[in-house]
Formats: sequence, structure tokens, C-alpha cells
Amino acid sequence: MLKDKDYSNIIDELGGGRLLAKNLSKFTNIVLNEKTVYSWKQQGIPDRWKPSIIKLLLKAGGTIPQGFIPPGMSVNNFQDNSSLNTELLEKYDNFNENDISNKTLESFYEKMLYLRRFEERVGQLYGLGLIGGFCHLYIGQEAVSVGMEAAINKDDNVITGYRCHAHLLSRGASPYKLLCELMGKGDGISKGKGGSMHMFDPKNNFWGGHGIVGAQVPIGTGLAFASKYLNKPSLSLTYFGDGAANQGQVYESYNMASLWKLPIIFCIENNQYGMGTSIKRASAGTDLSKHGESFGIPGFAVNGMNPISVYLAAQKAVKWVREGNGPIILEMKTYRYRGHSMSDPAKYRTREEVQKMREEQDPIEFMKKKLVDKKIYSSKKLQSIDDKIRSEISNLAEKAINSNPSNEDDLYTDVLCEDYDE
Amino acid sequence: MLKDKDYSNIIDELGGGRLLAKNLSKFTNIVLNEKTVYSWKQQGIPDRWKPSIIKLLLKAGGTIPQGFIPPGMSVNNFQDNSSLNTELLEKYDNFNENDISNKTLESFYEKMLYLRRFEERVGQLYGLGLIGGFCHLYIGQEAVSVGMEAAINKDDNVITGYRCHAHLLSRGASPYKLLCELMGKGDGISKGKGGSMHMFDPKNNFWGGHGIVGAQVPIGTGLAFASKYLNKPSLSLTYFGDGAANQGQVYESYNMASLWKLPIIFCIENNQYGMGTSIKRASAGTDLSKHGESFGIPGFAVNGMNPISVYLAAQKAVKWVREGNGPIILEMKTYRYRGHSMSDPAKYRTREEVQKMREEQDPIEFMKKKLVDKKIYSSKKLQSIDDKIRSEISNLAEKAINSNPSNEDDLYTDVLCEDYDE
Amino acid sequence: MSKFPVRSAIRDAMAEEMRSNPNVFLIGEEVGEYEGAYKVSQGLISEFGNQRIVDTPITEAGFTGLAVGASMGGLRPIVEFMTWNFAFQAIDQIINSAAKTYYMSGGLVNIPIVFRGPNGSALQVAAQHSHDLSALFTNIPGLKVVAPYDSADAKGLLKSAIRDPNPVIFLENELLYNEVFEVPEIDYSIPIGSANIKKSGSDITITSFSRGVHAALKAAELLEKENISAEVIDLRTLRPLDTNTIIKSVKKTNRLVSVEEGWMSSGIGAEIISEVTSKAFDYLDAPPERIAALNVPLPYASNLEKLCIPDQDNIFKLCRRLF
Amino acid sequence: MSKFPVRSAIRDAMAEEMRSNPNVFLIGEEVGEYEGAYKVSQGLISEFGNQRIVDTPITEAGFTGLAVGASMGGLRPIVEFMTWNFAFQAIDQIINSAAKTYYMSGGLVNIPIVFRGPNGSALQVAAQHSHDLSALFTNIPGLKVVAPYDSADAKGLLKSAIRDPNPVIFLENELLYNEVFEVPEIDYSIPIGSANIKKSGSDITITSFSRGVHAALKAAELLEKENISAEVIDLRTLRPLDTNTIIKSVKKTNRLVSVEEGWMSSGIGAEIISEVTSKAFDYLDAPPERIAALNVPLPYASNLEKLCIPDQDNIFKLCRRLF
Ligand SMILES: Cc1ncc(C[n+]2csc(CCOP(=O)(O)OP(=O)(O)O)c2C)c(N)n1
Ligand SMILES: Cc1ncc(C[n+]2csc(CCOP(=O)(O)OP(=O)(O)O)c2C)c(N)n1
Ligand SMILES: [Mg+2]
Ligand SMILES: [Mg+2]
Repeated sequence: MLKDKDYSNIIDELGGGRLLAKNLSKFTNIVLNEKTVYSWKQQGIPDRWKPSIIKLLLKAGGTIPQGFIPPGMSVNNFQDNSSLNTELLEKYDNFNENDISNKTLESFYEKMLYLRRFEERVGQLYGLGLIGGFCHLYIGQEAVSVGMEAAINKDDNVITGYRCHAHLLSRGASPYKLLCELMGKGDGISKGKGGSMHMFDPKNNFWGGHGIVGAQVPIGTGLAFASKYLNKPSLSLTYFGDGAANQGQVYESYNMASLWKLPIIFCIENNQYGMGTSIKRASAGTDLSKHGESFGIPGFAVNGMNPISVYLAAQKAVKWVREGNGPIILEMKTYRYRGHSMSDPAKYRTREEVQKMREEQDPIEFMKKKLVDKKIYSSKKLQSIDDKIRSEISNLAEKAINSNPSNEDDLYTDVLCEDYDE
Repeated sequence: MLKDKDYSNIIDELGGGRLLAKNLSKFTNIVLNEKTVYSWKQQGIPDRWKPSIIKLLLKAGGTIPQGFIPPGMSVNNFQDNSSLNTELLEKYDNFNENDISNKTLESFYEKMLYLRRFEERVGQLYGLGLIGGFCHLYIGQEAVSVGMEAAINKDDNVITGYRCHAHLLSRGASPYKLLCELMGKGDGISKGKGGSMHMFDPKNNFWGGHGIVGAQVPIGTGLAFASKYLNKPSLSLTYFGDGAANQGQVYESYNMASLWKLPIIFCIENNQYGMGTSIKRASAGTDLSKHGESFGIPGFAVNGMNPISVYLAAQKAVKWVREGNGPIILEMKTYRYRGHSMSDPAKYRTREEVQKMREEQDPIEFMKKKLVDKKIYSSKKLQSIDDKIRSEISNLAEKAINSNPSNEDDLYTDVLCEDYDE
Repeated sequence: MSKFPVRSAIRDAMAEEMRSNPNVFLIGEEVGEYEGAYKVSQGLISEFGNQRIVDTPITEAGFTGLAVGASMGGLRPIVEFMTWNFAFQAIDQIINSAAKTYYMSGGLVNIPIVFRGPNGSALQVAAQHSHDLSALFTNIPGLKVVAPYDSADAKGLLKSAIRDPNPVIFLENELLYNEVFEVPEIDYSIPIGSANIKKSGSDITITSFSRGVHAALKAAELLEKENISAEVIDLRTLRPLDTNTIIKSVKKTNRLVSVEEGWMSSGIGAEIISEVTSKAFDYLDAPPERIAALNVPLPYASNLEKLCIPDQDNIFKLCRRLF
Repeated sequence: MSKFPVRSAIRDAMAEEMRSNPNVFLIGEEVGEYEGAYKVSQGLISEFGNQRIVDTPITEAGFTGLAVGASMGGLRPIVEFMTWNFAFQAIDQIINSAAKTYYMSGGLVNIPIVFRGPNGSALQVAAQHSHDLSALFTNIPGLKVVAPYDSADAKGLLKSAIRDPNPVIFLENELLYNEVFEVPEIDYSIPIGSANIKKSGSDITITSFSRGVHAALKAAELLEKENISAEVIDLRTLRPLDTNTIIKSVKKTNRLVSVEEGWMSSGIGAEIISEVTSKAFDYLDAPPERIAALNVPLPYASNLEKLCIPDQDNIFKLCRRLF
């Protein structure tokens, strides 16, 4: 808390009550009574005026007293830098592969492998008829979720589309609850009501799981808006696909995010296809990371098949956003090995194309090799990790299969936050 | 019509039926039977295959026989130039003020003045309670409509939002019918059913008059789609405001227009305000002409208070589009003198700001001066033109006032194109 | 009791709730510096600042989705649509994101949010600016739909809506903004879901909501002169519908006329009649009837427009026909 | 007569109309190279080329508006929504641009266009992918709304829709795509606006449409066993509703049950019941009733989902209760 003395200081530094009232009125377009401002000397400055006052202080070249800036934020959050400054972005380029600890490298491997094995099992369960509806697997894209997650905090918010299992697991959601959800069980994370495409885990700050292409983008922007409104240091990591990137609401979100300098990373998972349509047939400008430029949002493309590249890019983006520079776009060049959903025969691309990606760019194989080359892990150890993951998932799947289906008494719950009249 | 011989030539030039079938199949992703292609030697090449064949011919360096390209189009319509080429745009920079005839200059003055006097009268009639609802005047922006119209043909399609009176008049719509519409009369261009915001004049290829901000932009894109589909040389001139420029569907339209190289001019009338919101508070990137760049659409800003600048820019844009280069964006920097609509007190800007524009940048005053300086017209002549316009509009207004209100029998007509069951 | 126009009743409800809960904020086009296209948010920006009274670009889909996200992030957005017509651009976010999330998340994520603005016809603003969206929203589980008539209800219901943990559709009417009604001076709110008997009567039940209530009350006066005693019910909430109050009334009066300013097909009247025939069929002494906007897009010309929206005379005639 | 699944009936209708009118084209997501997310447009791109079978980016608002403009420009677009759920993003263009333009232009500009795709629930695709939009569209003047059940109707009605000079909403059902029915081998079309009596009966009228007809017919069989003779009406068109056929039937049977797979409030059943009580009140021997999807967003879990959509047993029980 700021002491009375400091308040007087600030107000005086800004020319006293009358001038400050006048300037604040001009600055914010809100007419302020000078009496009100004088009263702040005694009562303290209300929170909602602080951002504007900080901005005025910065303009006037004044110093900002310790404690006046909300925790976790920096002066940058209040600086006006409305035009795109790519030079500035370069200042954030100080993350290096060599700084990544062995432990982190190990975790990349384990986490990606977990996602892979999990999705493979989901695919099998689908094949057995134990999972229904639409089901979109993440196989091939694991580096993106694992690399991004490693750079953010638990307090940050994550949101994505229907291809959401991996992002949930990366956030720390219970794999058992996910499996139950997929099989329409009462223990499901949404009690079996949401299914593969609609899962939420607010405790882990994961906000869905959205079935409507592109809809999560303004919602993710809203999560960033809330962080800023509440003076929280958390950012919003908003994922969407190359197909979704054509949606009008994405551009509306770019505009608002930039206009209001919201703390958001727009993370495009460009896996080259939106369902059966290759990006070349769907986007006039295939350089998706550049689509924010005319809104003053910087962006760059990242090798999304390499968890280390993803992690380095993510760190840079996180720092950029966290320091109050507003939004940034990361375009992850990645690839999905399976069909768009379980029911897609994927005739729009050749087997060879897929095979080539698997052989030459697989993120898990890449990490395997890296760990062995760096002598962090032996091949034997790698195998034992795989075995452990497989058996863990098998057990969970078994348990989920044997759990009870969704409770019919729950049919009418959760429509409204109160008793619901049928 | 192309003669049989020519068909054989083309098919042979492209390697004969088998190869052509194969190449066309690859090129269009449509599997074609070689027999079908051989049959074209006798029956002629179906229209729908011509564009692809022309493209193949161009690729192969072959010559395109006279008559094979649809009338009014050029080879450019079929060339692939998918990435933005601003250098190319410079090639279109060969329009010059000195080439503009005196007659054209005279017409700029007369037409702008007509629009001004018309809208002034509309404002008066609104004040008298003879016009109701929402009514948006064009006063201040006249140079845009007059300059653009001078560069397009009657066959081209024009569409805009609710601020549509001027664009209709420029297209050649009946001022009497407009006045009747505004006053809810049976003689109104929409029988009094549409009012100020919803007027259509298909005979003059004017397609509204749309009340929903931004909605006309995809519709205008569809008009361009139809021209291309029907191999017509007409283009679509699609107007919208700086406020509308933030709408997601505008970006969706940019994408499709560029992807499919549609013949469309996106003409942004940037009058600095969307209702009471200045562009600075609504658009993160205020350089609206650049928002197409990431979609491969070139654009430039134009002095929209000067009909000559508008006309030169329009000629360039029309040539660009007409020759098959796809869409282009023109951002007209303009200004409206009146409130957003008749009910807007316009407190969001100062009187001085408006006054300054009127005094320093008025397009009509500019043309007046130009005509006198160039000794094309005397001041007396200018006054007599004004008098003539005023009295013409007065007479029409009088006639419209005395005409019959909308016919109550028309209440149930025009809901569907057939008898409508109440 | 003091007298206030509906406009300030709505503004006061927002201001009071914003004072008591710092997480309530207002977002929409022209709500801030312009103080509302219809001046409903007059004065709010000077009290709450532009962090809490947020002017948006003209991007309905975007800012509606943003508000949904903000509510996930712990805020309580009030979204103003300049008019409900423009909400069609945002309807996916309202229906698919706001209304369905609580259920799809198995109760983990609720969306406390109010969507408000003027709905239905005004004066001569023609088809694209006169759409009444009531029927559309009442079809959808996960939403509450409120459509008050007078100032006291507007204020009391809006306060409930802002406090409600669910998404609430709040339908105002431009032509009511200037109408002045009494408002209690105490701090109060009115629960969502209860209809109000505006005038009790014994011979016929007339239900309506929003501006339709005015015409219904006038029609009741005309009926009184013919010795027909009409009970006029202001529905106030359209979803959940207060069926109990309606049924009770019909059991007493044995006749029903529903009045609405939206279109008839699959409308509010259709719903009420179906509920009544299902639950009180044997009490009906005449076919239950409905009156609604004529079955055409609203025309601009004032003479045509007037014919389209039900007025006291239409209602009066329809009611009298049932005797 | 030959037998065809509904899927190919729809495809054939499009192909035949495209052959006879070069200005008819199909536009939507994955309609071309992928040959339709549900394979409805299978084979069309190889016959008509990618100028007439147009794959779009995932931009529903944009391509719907584009289609409206194309129809102004002289074309006859068939717009496929991958499913109708996604049309919420385009609803402004459907309602404000397509439905209202003919009226607003005083008859100068008509919009010949067909919007089609699978509507309502499928299997376990959950709330955001199971929305039934029937009720929403039937509220709106300027639109025609068609919802066929079998192959012959799907083909005949779609041909009429494509030839229609007005905007037509054509609601298909994913679960019917594989169902096989007889289709006449002649060149035919079926006029929009006429219901079809699928089974005649004397004791009760059951109305339904789209997949609901299947359950209604099955329920009629069960009723038959209890000596209740049900007349089953397939509405086929939801706007304009063929009220004559329904009223005539009710005057004969004196009982009515409406079946729909969408939600009940302000739904199709509500409309039918209100029309029937208004025009045949004295013929009713029991309250007219309706059955619809349960009043919740559709859950994913198969056991819960099954409870939500009316089936033959629910219908049977409801009908029997009326005797
Ligand atoms: C608004 C909307 N339109 C269409 C769909 C159907 N659909 C589901 S996923 C998808 C492709 C999306 O592709 P992309 O954004 O690249 O994500 P990816 O599936 O590749 O992860 C489509 C068209 C939908 N769910 N929502
Ligand atoms: C979708 C939608 N949102 C809001 C409105 C209300 N409205 C009408 S005009 C307007 C401002 C548009 O500004 P701009 O595009 O700059 O055009 P201008 O009026 O300056 O010509 C607004 C917000 C509307 N008609 N449609
Ligand atoms: Mg993709
Ligand atoms: Mg403007």
C-alpha cells in the first residue's frame, strides 16, 4: 500500500489537484472535478485512476513510486507504443538453447511422448466404438503444446478449439477424467456432457475446448481483457488453426487486442490443412504470422515440429506480452499425422507427404536423438520411459472403461446455475 | 464463335487430347476423361473449361486464338500473380491531371454541387418532419462518389451502406424517386418500404443501400464473383466506412477476393469517424489502405476531398482490376460536415475542426476555384448553375411532397416473388 | 416513489451494480464518450472511467466473444448492443459460447453476463433496424430472457440480471426510453421469472411484454367500456415463462389473448397458447388467440409501418370477437 | 421407382439443376475436392469443375454474403453449410440481407438462393454441433423453410428450392443421409408449401418433419396395435406451413400431437397448436400436445443423448394419454 505522503507527492508532481484534474480529464475524456482530486491526498488514489496517472507521470518524465504499479507488471504496460516496432521485438531475442537445462529437455521428451501415447490410445478406443462423435487427435503437433506450456505459468490462461486433449494434459488436467469424458462417463471432466471437443478445466486455467471454428479467439482475447482489468500479471495463450485464421472474428480480435494492448499470445497451429483444404487454397496470404502487422501486432513463424524452437519462441513472446507490449502472433508450422478427425480418410494429401513428415520431422524422434546424442539418456532408458507411459495410460483407460456411464440424474443439471425447471 | 479448326489447334498445341486431359486434371484437380477432350475437337470446348485451358496455354507459352478470351477481358485475367506486387501497381500510374478534359472538370463541379444541394434539401425536409427514421447525409464527401463514378462504366456494379443517396444519384437514379422514398411515398424507389438506408436501383447496377454496417462488403464481393463467373468485364465498386473497416466480414472478403482474383475495388470512405468514435479509438492500424497487404491486396490512400485526385486514383484502380489483377483497396481520406445521422449532436469533435475542413478543404470550393482559375467558368456562370440546381431540386421536392403516400395495398407485396399468404 | 424514464432506470441499475461490484463493466459501441447511441449510459464514463465503460470498434462478433471470455476471467460484463438487430452478427457467441458452456463444462464454467439493448421496432427505421429477437432467444436452454415494460421493472430486473450467474438477454425498447414511470426509492431488485398482473380482471386474460403492455392496458380500458373485464399480465420474463401466473389467470377468465410486437410464427404467443391449451384446455371458453406484428419485414413509410404493429384497437377487436 | 439414399437424392437434385441452368453453382466448405464433409456433393466437382463447385475458406459470414451478392449479380447459388450450426456466424446475412432485400427494395431485387446442410442432432456430437434451427427460421417473413424426410421429397423439394426466386432454407438431417427410399425415375419436382399425409388415420393427427417423421410412423404402428388409428403428416415445408392439410386432418381426427427434434419453446409445435386452436378449436376432443427435444443443450454421452430426442415410445405414450 502506498502511504499518504506518496499520494501527495504524485499529485504535486503532476502540478497539483487542479492541473491534474484538468489533464486527467483531457487525457481520459472523463470530466473530473478538481475537488475529487484534492480529496485523493487524504483518501488515496482510486485504483481505476492509477493507469491513467501512471501514463501521465511517464509523459511528464516523473518517477513512479514503488508499489504504485500493480504487481507483476512493468512500466511498459503503461507506455504508449501504438505503432508496430519490430526492432523492439529484437530486444527480446535473448533466449538461447544452451540455457535450457537437461531436466527441461527430458521433460519435453516425456511430455510429448505422453501426449502421443494418450492420443494413440484414444484412437484405439474410438476404433473399438468406446468413443463416439467427433474426435480430433493431436498426433504430430506435440512439440507446440509442450514447448508453449514450458514457457508460461499456471496462472496464465489457455484456450483452444476442438483439438484440445493435448492442451488440457499439458495444463495438468487429469488424464483419467479426460478418458472418462471421451467415453461419456460420469467421472468425465464435463460429466460426459461435453465430449472430445468441449472440455474445461478452470482450476488449471484452461477454458475449452470449443467446437465452433474461430470462436475461441475473441474469448481468449476476453481472458486477456480480464487480466488487464483486474491488474493480474497473467496472459492469455489462445490457440487456433490455419483454417480458423481466416475467420473474421480473428481480425476483430487482433484489432481489439492491439488497440487495448491486451496480454495475449495468438498461437496459430498451422498444420497446413483446415480439414481437407490446404492453406494454399484457403488463405490468400499464407504468411499467417504477418496478418497482425497492419494492426500493429508483431508475429513470427516457428518450427512447430521442434519443441526447443517452440520453447525459445514462446519465451520471447511471453516476455514481450508480460512486459506490457500488447499482443503477439506465433505461427507454428506443424503437421498432423492423422486425419482431421477420426472419420476423415484424408485423401487430400498423399501417403508419401505424411510419411516424409513422420520420418524427417517427428518431434519425438528429434528429442530422442537429442537426448541420446547429448548422453542425457540411454536408448534403454528411453524405452523404459515409453513402457511406463504406456502402462500408465493403459491402466487409466481400463479404469475409465469400467467406470459408470454419465448419470441420468445429471441430465437437467448445469443448464443454469440453479435448480432448473424442466 | 471459334471455328472447329481452332479447337483442334488448341488441343494439338497442348499436346493432344490425352496429354491435355491429364494436364487439365492435374491443373484443376478434376479428373477428366481423355475421350471427353477428344470429343471437343468436334463439339467445341465447353465454356467452363476455357479459363483453365487459357491458363495452360499461357504456361506453355502458346498463343491464344482471337475470340477465345471472353469479351472485355484481357490475358491478365488468367495470369497467376498470387503475391502482392506493388511494383506492378506502379505500371498503372499513367493517369494525369492534364489529360482530364474541361468538360469532365465542369461535370465534377456540377455533380458535386447537385449532391450537396440535394442533401441539404433532404436535411431541411427532415427538419420539417417530412422524412423520418435514420437519415445519413453525404455532405462533405461529394468528391468521392463523383470522382469514382467518372472512372467506371454503367455496367459496373456499385454497392454501399446506409449513407447511400449520393451514390445512387451518381449512378443515375431518379432524384424524384429518392425524395419520394425518403418521404415514404408510393412513388419512392422502393415504394416507400426501404427509406433512406435501403434503396436499390438494379437498372443502374446499384445494389443498395444496406443498414447493417459491413454487410455490403461480402455482398459486393459476390457481385464481383458473379462478373467473373459469367465472364463479364464489369467490376464491383464496394464502398464502406472507416468504422465498417473493422468488421470481420471485411477481412473474410479481402481473403476470398484475393484468393479468387475477383474484380473488385474496395473503396473505404474514411471520414475519420464511425458515428462518435474517431478512427484512432477504433482501429489499431489507422492506415486502412494497408490492411489488405497480408492478403496480397495492394491499396493506397487518396485525398478524398479532391475530385481530381479521386478520379486519377479511380482510373488506376479500375485499370488494375479490369486487367485481371484482382482486388484493390482505395482509402479515401474524407470528412463529413454534418452529424453521423440527423439525430447526432456531434459533440465528439469541435466546431473548429469541422469549420477548418469546410474552409480549407471543401471539394466544391476547390472545383469552383479551379474552374475560375482555369477560366473555364466565370463566377456568374457558377452562380447560375447553382441556381438551376437549387430550383430543379426544389421542384422535385415539391412534387414529391405532393405525391401520394405509400399504397396500403402494397403492404403484403414484395415479401416473396409470388402471391403472399398473409 | 419518484418518477423516472425507463432510460434512467436502466442507467441507474447499471450504476448501482457497478458501484457495489468493481468487476461489473459495460462494453459496447458508443457507450462511453458518446454516452450511448440512445443515451442510456449517460454519465457513466465520468463516474467509472474508460476502463469500466468500454467503447468498442464496430465488431459485434468480436466484442461479444471478448465479453464471454472476460466473464470466464472473473468479470461481469454488461454488453450493450446499440440495437439488437446488430446482435445477429454476434449470435453465435451468444448461443454457442454463452448459453451452452455451463452445460458442456458439466457445471465447471458459468458465464455471468448481461446482453442488453433496444429490441424490435422503433419509428420508421425499416426492416433491418426493427427486428424483434424475443422468439429466437426463448427457444434456447441456457439463456434467461427478460423484457420489461416500465421503469421499476427495468431497474429491478436489470439489477437481478447483472447479479445472475447465468447469461441473461435483456430486451429493451427504444420507444419506452422516454416513458416515465414510478420507481421505488429503496434499494430493490425484481426476481427474474415472475410475471406481473398489471390490471386484474375476470373475463379475459391478455398477456404481453415490453411496449406491448401499453397497448394491452389501453385495450383493457376500451373493453371495460363494453363491460368486459380484462386481466392484463406483463410477462416481464420470457424465459423461463411464468406459466403458473398465466394458467391461474386463464382458469379464472377462461379466455386468452397474447400480444406481441414480434412476428407471430413460432413466437411468444404460440408458446403461451400451447402451454395454456396443454394445462388448462378445459377452462377455455373460446379459442386462445394471438396478435403480433404483421407477417412482413417492417416497412419504412409511416402509414404502412403503423399498420404492422398491434395497437389497442386491434387488441380490443380481437378480444371482443372472443365473446 | 428406384431406391436411393437421401444423400444421393440431394446430390442428384443439384446435379440436374446445374445441368439445366449454367448459373446454378454450389459454394461452401469442402464441397469440392473433398466432395462434401458428408459426401453429399460427391462427384460434382468432376462433372462441373471448380468454377461451379466452389471450396471456401472457413468464413461463413463472408461466403454467405458473397452468395447473396452473387445472386444479385444474376447467379443462383446453393450455399452448403457443413452443418447448420455454423450458419449462426452467417445468420445476419441470411436474415438481414437475403430475407429482407426483396421487400426493402420494393420488389426490385430478389435473392434466388438456397441455403442447405444438415440440421439438428447427429450422434454424440454434443451441444455446439446439434442445434436445430427450424424454429428460428420459421419466424421470419421473406424466407421459405423446407425440411424433407425421405429421398423423393428431398430431391423434388430441392429442385423446387433451386428454381425458386426467393431465399429458401433447406434443412437436411445427417442421420437420414444413409436412409434409402424410393425415388421416381421421371423428371419431377415437389412444390414448396405442401404437407404430405404419410399414413392416413382417423383417431389422432401426428405432425412431424425431417427425421421426426420416422419416429412418428413407428409410433403410429404401435398405436395401431392398440386400435388407435393415427394420421401421420409429414410437414415437408415449415414456412409457409400447410395449415389447410393439418386443419383438415384435425377436423377428422379431433386430436393432435406435434413431434419435433428441436426444442419446444416457441418451436414448430407451438406454431401448429396455435393455428389449430385458432381454426379448429371446436373440433378438438383433447388438448393438442407437442413433443420435442428435452429442454437442455444436447449432451455428448450416448445414454443422456438418447433421452433427449423424442422417439417412438415417447410419441406413442403421449398419443395414448390423449384418449
Ligand atoms: C464455424 C465453423 N465452420 C466449420 C466447422 C467445421 N470444421 C471443424 S474443424 C474444421 C477445420 C479447421 O481447420 P484448422 O483451423 O486448420 O484446425 P485443425 O483442424 O487443422 O487443427 C472445420 C471446417 C466448424 N466447426 N465451425
Ligand atoms: C453491425 C452494425 N453495428 C452497428 C450499427 C450502428 N451504426 C450505424 S452507422 C455506424 C457507424 C459506421 O461508421 P463508418 O463505417 O465509419 O461509416 P460512416 O457513417 O462514417 O459513413 C454504426 C455504429 C449498424 N448499423 N450495424
Ligand atoms: Mg489446420
Ligand atoms: Mg466513418
